[in-house]
Amino acid sequence: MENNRILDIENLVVRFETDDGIVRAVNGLSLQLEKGHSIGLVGETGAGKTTTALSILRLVPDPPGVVECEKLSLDGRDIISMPIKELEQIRGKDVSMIFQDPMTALNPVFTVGEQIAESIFLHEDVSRAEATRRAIDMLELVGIPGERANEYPHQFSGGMKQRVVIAIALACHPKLLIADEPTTALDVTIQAQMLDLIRSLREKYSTSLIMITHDLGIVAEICDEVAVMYAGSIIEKGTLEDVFNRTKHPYTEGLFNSIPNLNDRKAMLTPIQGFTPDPTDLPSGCAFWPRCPYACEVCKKEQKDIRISDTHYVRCSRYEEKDFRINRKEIS
Amino acid sequence: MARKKKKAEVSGQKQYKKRSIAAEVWRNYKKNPSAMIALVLVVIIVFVAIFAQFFYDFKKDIVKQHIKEKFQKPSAEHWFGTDNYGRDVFTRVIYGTKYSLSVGVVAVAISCIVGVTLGLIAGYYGGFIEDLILRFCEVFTGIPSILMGVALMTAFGQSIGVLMLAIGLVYAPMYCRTTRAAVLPVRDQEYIEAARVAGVGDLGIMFNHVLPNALSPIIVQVTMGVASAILCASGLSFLGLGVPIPMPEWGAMLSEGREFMRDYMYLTIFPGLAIMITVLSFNLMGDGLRDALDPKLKQ
Amino acid sequence: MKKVLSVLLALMMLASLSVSAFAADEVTAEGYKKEIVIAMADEFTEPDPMETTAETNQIIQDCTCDLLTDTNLDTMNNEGELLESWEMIDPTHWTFKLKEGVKFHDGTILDTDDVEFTLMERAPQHSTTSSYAAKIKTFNKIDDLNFELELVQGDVDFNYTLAANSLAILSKEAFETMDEAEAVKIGTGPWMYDEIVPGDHVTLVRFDDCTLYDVPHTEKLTFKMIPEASARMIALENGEVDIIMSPSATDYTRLQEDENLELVTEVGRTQNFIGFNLKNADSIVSNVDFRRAVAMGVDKEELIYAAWDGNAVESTNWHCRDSGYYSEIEGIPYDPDAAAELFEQLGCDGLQIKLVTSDADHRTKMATNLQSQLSDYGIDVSIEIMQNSALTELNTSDGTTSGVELTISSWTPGKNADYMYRNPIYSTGGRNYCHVDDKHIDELIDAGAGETDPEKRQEIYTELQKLLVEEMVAMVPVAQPTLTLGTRAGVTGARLHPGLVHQFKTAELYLGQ
Amino acid sequence: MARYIIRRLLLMIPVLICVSFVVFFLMDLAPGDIVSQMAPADATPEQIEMLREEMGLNGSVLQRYGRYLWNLLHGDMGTSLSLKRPVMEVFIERLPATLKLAFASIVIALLISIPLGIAAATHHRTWLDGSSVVLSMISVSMPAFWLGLLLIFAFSYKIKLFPSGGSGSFKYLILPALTLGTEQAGNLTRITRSSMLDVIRQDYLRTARAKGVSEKQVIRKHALKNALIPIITVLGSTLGNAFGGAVAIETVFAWPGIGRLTVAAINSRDMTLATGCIIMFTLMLNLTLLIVDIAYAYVDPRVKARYSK
Repeated sequence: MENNRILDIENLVVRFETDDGIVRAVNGLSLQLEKGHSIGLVGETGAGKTTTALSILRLVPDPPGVVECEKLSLDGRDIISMPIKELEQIRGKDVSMIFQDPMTALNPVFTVGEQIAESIFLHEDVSRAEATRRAIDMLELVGIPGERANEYPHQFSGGMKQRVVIAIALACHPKLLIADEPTTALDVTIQAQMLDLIRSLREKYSTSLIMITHDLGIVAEICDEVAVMYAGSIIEKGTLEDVFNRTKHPYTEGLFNSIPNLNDRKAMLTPIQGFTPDPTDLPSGCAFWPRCPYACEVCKKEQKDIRISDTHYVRCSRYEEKDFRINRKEIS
Repeated sequence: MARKKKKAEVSGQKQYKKRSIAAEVWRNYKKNPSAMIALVLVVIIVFVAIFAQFFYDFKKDIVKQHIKEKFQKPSAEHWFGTDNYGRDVFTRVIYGTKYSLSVGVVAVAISCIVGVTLGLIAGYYGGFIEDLILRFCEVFTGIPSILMGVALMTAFGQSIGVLMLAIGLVYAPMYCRTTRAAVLPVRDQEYIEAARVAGVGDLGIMFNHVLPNALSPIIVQVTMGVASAILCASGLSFLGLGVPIPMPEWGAMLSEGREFMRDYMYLTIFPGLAIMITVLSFNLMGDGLRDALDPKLKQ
Repeated sequence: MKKVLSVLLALMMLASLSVSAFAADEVTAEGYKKEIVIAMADEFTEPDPMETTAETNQIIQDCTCDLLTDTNLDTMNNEGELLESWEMIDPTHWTFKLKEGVKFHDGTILDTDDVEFTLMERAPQHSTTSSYAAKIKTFNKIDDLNFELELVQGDVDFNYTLAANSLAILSKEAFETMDEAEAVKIGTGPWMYDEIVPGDHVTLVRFDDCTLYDVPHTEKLTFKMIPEASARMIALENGEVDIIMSPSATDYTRLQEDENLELVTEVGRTQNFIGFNLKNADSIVSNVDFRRAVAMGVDKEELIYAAWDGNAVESTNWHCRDSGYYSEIEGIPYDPDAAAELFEQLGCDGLQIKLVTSDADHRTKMATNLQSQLSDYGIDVSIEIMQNSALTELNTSDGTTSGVELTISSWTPGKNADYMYRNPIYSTGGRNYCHVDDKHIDELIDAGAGETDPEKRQEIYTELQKLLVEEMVAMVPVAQPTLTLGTRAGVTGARLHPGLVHQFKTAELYLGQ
Repeated sequence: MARYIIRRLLLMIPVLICVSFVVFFLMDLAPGDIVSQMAPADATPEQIEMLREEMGLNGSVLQRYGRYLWNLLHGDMGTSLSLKRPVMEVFIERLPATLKLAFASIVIALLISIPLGIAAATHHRTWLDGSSVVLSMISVSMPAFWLGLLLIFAFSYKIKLFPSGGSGSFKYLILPALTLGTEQAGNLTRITRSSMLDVIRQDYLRTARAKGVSEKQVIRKHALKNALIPIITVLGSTLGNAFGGAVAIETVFAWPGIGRLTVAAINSRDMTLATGCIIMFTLMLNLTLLIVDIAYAYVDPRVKARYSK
């Protein structure tokens, strides 16, 4: 079982020690991912999704970032204590990342070909010419004519840039791909193309995937599992079925309620009340209680992980009460 | 990235109190220790510049020579020693603050008035006038400031007024450009259009609406400008084109002391230090102001 | 590792530099230093003697070419250099005989044609020499070595005119065979131009066929431009140069005490003075009592101390000491009490007066000290410093309108007495700084120049001197500063010239075998 | 690109003409003229007038400027009044010394400022950063000629390692280049630091790191190339200024550069030389700025695209 895990995070804590106080970005997050599986990391802006992803590559800026955890292993190798040289070999080779904003993710002063080839040249024992040739292949694979390899990022549109970013990420066929809101900055029509592209490439190279997004639709489209994050920890995790159909956490419920329902356009949108909490000053107990319609005194003091099934767990103390149910109906 | 977003939210959420811009700037400024030290120094320098003339008598302490007491090393009696005429160097350095500082301030005022006006006009009207003004600036910036200063000083003769004017003119194009650059983005804002619709005249719009919104880069430039004007003045004085003798301008003192440098190094050290500390203070203050005025740039 | 290497490399470079900084002297077979390097303050700009009056140019030109007559620095008399002898038949008729067998650098022999070419062809075309040429009516060649001059006006001191550096004799043949730019370099002196690097140095090589002087053992003479006195001093101490011109007064003791160095001194012939603009009727300086009060009230000793660190000879007289017909007049002695009284009578307390001078170092020093001295009498002197050309122009422009009140300036005359007056004192003189405009004085000047009897001449000049300084108080003569050279011990043939054109024709440094 | 360069070159012409006009008239305003300086001390008024005509200084200032400009447009900068040689010749003679000092100082400045600026940015908010900020601030606040004097005092007077002035072998170059280099290094360090700080927070560096580029390479290759534009801008104007603006340093070290030549020409009222030098100087500065702009294109493809439009 262990060996089958591509990623195993145990109790990850990330905080940023700034002049204005300690920002607690990730608080005791644990996450496991099987090889070849894909998981969606869902949450509002500022929930700590990106920070979690960066922690996996140990790219959290330090200072001011401080990363602590009991376990962080990638394909069975410990990341936390790994020397930087080895880490550099893993980055881009075993695990790579697609960043949110394609407009800024590419270096403006190098051609896209060079940027893709660099990754190949670094990780595989090939000549520069060979790396360049493979970069062109990679470009074509993501649907860009190979002759555009000599062009610079500013000559590409946003969608094309994202294709380039994907090409960079997949150039060395990584075992794990982290896609950090890969479509947020793009037009809706392009979004679908991107998702298709990621899905097809993933299938082709049987890459594991962490899809970071705040769009539940994308998760449904592409992921096997879902983890919902709030204020730096996972508050509900399960298979797509578990989370979508048998929603347990009030916050997850809130997320679903915020999505306009195409089938019932007359239905009222019910957004979650209030704002995400100040990460320098998190509420005690369950971080969600100030906004939670089901909150009771217990929630202000503690939070508990409740296992619903083998695949599904939720972090909400109220499930200690046997007959606690949220309003959202289970869909079976 | 994540961190920045959070901070933005934080300030959006709870720190939204109405505060005057000055108070906000001051709050930011106070956080910068080197800028605070600089501010204190600037205050002291300004104080010395204003009040030195009340402590010392120009005729008795500056003009009068005591040849018999020349070249005395720094001591309790003469803190910075005496020069080749037996004059007390400390007195001269202190008294000289007035000249260096007034040259710096007035020169900057001149460049400011000329440059900001031209820059406003260029930025506000655009088109042919803008082109003309920018070309004109190019002519002046194409000549190194010190050579231009030498030419101006030679043409109009040596006096403290000409020195101020020369330096002022030399640096004016810089202010013109800064102002124009600051005005450009403001020019097309809706509130300018609104003011125009409301019947405010061009001049009114320029000075009441455009200028205040373009002010912060100008303020920074002014502070730093005093520093560079003082440096430029000392350079010109060093070349023998500064204030008339026996005014104890620091650059002139440096150039006088240079002849005796080998045996009496202190004659060059102290005026040089005075220049450096003054310029450094203004530069640090300008740096601090820049950070305080534009927190986005704060590093 | 790379860093360590680069640091090591840098250190090695530094070390090699410091070694090469003091190269050993190269010595000739006879034990003389092969190359003598002379550090001077100003730039050499012009090899043509007729194109310049700058002393730096003239010093180098003096090494490469010769004059018909020149000051003998041992006797301080005007003697023939290229001339064997001359005779004044009457003040308008002079005959001259050239030395025989003098060779130019191009190998041709000096003859009267070269002299005629220089005096009659080139001189009228150049502004520096046209006034000399205008004195000559006819040039009669007698033979290759003898010629005769007929002058427009009688001039008993005409031999001094021929000592003007711009009248150095150049080779006529050279001008016929080469470019003017090259021909002006062909002289008869013991040195020939080798290399001119503008703004940096000029190298001369020995002219072995020189007959006028004992050919020095030195093979090369290099004039190096080092504007800073302190830098020149350092270069001398380091052995980079052998002779430095005008060392700083603060270095005199250093030169005297260092056994490897020497200080060469000579009283200069430059009269430094505080001049009054006599024509400025709006100003108190037109009042002779005020001028007298200034003359009494100024402590010249202190001025000398401030300007030259004491290294100057106090002047009581406008007339320079070693100029002909100098007379020991008393002048106006320092008397501060009398001055204060006189100033008070004139109501000078709080008086504002403007002084103009040039940016020459000693002049500004004199000006600041004078300002300090006069402030004791309650007089506020404001000093305006200008470039020398501007000062000259202002001082020589119309005195009634120039607005000048006081000026600090100087005058370096030639050896003959007329030089002291013709330009700076005569009413129509080109450099009449004090704007002296007095018929009687003009008459005396003319009389002095035309008088052949030395005794009568002496009388005339004594009267002139007293009149100018004691009665008219046109100026306060301050001092004739000491001229100095710093040399390495053992340097010979480096001669200071009171007229500032120092001689290095036979410069040598014996270092032993 | 070629069209862009030609356009820029053509635009320089009116600027240069304006410069010549300004300098010529300033020089004319100056009291005193070269004639009274060149004339012998015992010159008569007639002699002076003769000299004035000889030098072509007769006529009104407009006539003289007209003549000057006419010749200038024909590529003739005239003859130096004090040196009696073509201005161009004099200028070219001094050029090597100027270029030597300018480039040596720039090399020193770059050797100091680029590593220091980068280190400061990558070690942001550490003692290293702090001291680099303070040092560079001090270096821009110090009169450079004063630093020159201190260096002379230390290295020529106390330990007699380097000559205190003049030009010649390599050892003459060290102190002036060090002085000028230090002055320039201050500004360059500041700009390097701030533009690196700007770049260091860019997303594409994270992209580079995420694909396994080593930190050293991220900084040297990915970050530095992006940070170069502001550095090149400052470098250009610094270099341009070193051509003639380092007068005080040239004076301190008796360096035979163009700056001192120009000041000497102004002082001696040598109109043609002063005007010619300043024109040449402006031309050099403008050419440097043009080269800088062209250099942008090689550093940043976005700029190149803009030029070709």
